Amino acid sequence: MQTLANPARFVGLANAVLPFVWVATIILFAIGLYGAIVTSPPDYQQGETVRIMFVHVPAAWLALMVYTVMALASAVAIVFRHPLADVAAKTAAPIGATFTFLALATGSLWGKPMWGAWWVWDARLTSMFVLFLLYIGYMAVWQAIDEPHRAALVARIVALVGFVNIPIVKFSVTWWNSLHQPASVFRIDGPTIAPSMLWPLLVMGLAYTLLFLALHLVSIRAEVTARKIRQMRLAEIGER
Amino acid sequence: MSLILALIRRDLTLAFRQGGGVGTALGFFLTVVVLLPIGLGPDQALLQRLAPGALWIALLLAVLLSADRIFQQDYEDGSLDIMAMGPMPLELVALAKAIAHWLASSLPLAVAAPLLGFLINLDPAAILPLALAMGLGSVALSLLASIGAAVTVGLRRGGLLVSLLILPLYVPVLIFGVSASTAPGAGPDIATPSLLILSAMALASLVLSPLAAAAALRSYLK
Amino acid sequence: MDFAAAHVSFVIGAYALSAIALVGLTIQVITRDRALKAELRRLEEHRR
Amino acid sequence: MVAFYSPFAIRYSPMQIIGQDLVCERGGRTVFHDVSFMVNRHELLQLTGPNGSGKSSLLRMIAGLNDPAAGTLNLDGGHADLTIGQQAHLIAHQEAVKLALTVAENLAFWAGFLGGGDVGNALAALDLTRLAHYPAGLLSAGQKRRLSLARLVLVPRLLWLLDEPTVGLDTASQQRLAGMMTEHLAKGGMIIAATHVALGLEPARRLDLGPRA
Repeated sequence: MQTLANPARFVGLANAVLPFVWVATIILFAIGLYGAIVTSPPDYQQGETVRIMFVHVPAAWLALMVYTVMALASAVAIVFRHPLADVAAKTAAPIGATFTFLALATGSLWGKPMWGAWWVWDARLTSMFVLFLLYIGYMAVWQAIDEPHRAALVARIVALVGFVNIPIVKFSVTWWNSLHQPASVFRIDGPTIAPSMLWPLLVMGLAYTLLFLALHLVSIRAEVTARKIRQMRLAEIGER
Repeated sequence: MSLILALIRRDLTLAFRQGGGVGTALGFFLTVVVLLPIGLGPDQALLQRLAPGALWIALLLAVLLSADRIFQQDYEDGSLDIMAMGPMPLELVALAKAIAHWLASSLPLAVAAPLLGFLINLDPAAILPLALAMGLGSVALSLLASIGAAVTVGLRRGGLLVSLLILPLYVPVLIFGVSASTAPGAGPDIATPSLLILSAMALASLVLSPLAAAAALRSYLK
Repeated sequence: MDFAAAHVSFVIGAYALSAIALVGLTIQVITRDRALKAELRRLEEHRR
Repeated sequence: MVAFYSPFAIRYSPMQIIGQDLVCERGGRTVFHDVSFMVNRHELLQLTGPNGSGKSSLLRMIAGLNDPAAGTLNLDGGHADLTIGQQAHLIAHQEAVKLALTVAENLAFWAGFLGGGDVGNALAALDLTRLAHYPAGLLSAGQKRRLSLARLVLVPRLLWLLDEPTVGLDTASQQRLAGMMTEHLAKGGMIIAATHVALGLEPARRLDLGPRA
């Protein structure tokens, strides 16, 4: 039977790991927020608004990382035909979409004091927006096809096609942005930030990642239960 | 090779005999181009600056609109099953149908677009670069549209989903398409490099789109 | 952090929005998991 | 392109299709399980079973359109480099007929696409010559069914997979179909037909997909 090959083993594993992941997430968030709000200094140029970086940058990292996880899971599903991989990709999408939305929202909140406009077609914000569309498109495929087996087959392709396009979009948007607008005034990336700002950023990044892991495990467990319920209902229809 | 031509020839006869295909796409394109000055106001200088971008967006939407015609009919009347059992792999069937769609609707639009440019005060010097860029870009547009068409072939109202899935993939084609259509002379020559990148994208989608489209079609044949 | 600095409302806004979104997502995921588990238990009792 | 020639050239070598404990799944539900069958040259296998028992799914599985969840399916003897689907015709409820093309154009396309065949002879075999230049859209259901069956004569293929072939056919056409099937079997071909109506010829084997004990 090609239903979920070994869900019980996975659910058991998830139940064992989850408490530790939740605790670690909460601790890391506490440390990260403390570092972000209290210890790190205001920026000589931007003042306090630089603190938005601690919620914007991790969200942007997660937005990309989660799509990569979805593409990897889809590739595993194609190669090893493992139905749990499809469930992993499907459940990761809404979480990734939330992180992308957060990256866009906090980016816009950061842009307003910086450039005086809520939305600036800065290269990173624009490619982040396209990534958001890719997430919505992927989730729409699952919505549009009611039968999970067929939806999984199609969703894998959509995830991989989207993944192949992320670098292309990134390249073309950056090039396009440099064409229409001189390099944007504000650039914070790479090791140029002071260490006192760097460690809270990394801690927040780790906290976001662990939060994703926890939410992802719980969502997969829920999806496994949902599939079992669906099969029991179908079996009842079959018997009648 | 002759099998691909047989399929393309049949699709072209079908498209022209039913007439609907080319007509609606052209009609849609014309409406979009006419709506622009109405919406943005008749200011000639503004329209001239927007003209290449606007024509590209109209082309892109028109191609997308006619995308679901690529596989829909063959899926519904069972021809796709027989083709999947034919001597030619499904990937080449997808490629042939995408090329047929390009010849039947994208190319005529790419040729008509620059000629309709005068409606929105397109700079005459930009007509040739625009035609060249659109000719190349329309290949990528049709091929990418074939992925969307394949992904939504079995769905009742897949039209909306096609645009949602395919528009992000159109972003690079639009960016380099528009920059390849700028008239020479103004500013540094960005037309030729963009044209090269555009043709690179067209070639890449020539190879990759049939793979994705065939995989999606197989999941619907199951 | 100096709460009287310029644009501090944007910083608070960004943190508040992030908190609402992440906590909201967590609650939604957990409640869905609990609800489905309960329904599965109900279905299993019903079948026995 | 694959060198494509009439499968009957290897007329006399032994040849059979064997299905072993096939399982078909659709939408999470098991349509059928542990189905085994064998068909030799000159043999007609008749599939029976209530609606939804998976007759069409089995035919599509043999045609290679959907792969079995479990079990094996292979053709001993045919062309090594061709799949079963490439050596078979599938005539299903959907007629694969383009309404905007004429009858002759429809067949000409399939001849070109599936690898050669004489359109005139196929039209004559199904008494469609008179309608050759009519657009398929004007045909009645029965005539469209005959146009779809004309593919069997148009491109010679070893295995015929027929899903309720007699639906919509008048008695004259049913006899003509029976004649075509008998001739195909005589020439060393194989047929798997899903039907409840007597086909006018005695099936060598039967397989019932209905609920078993």
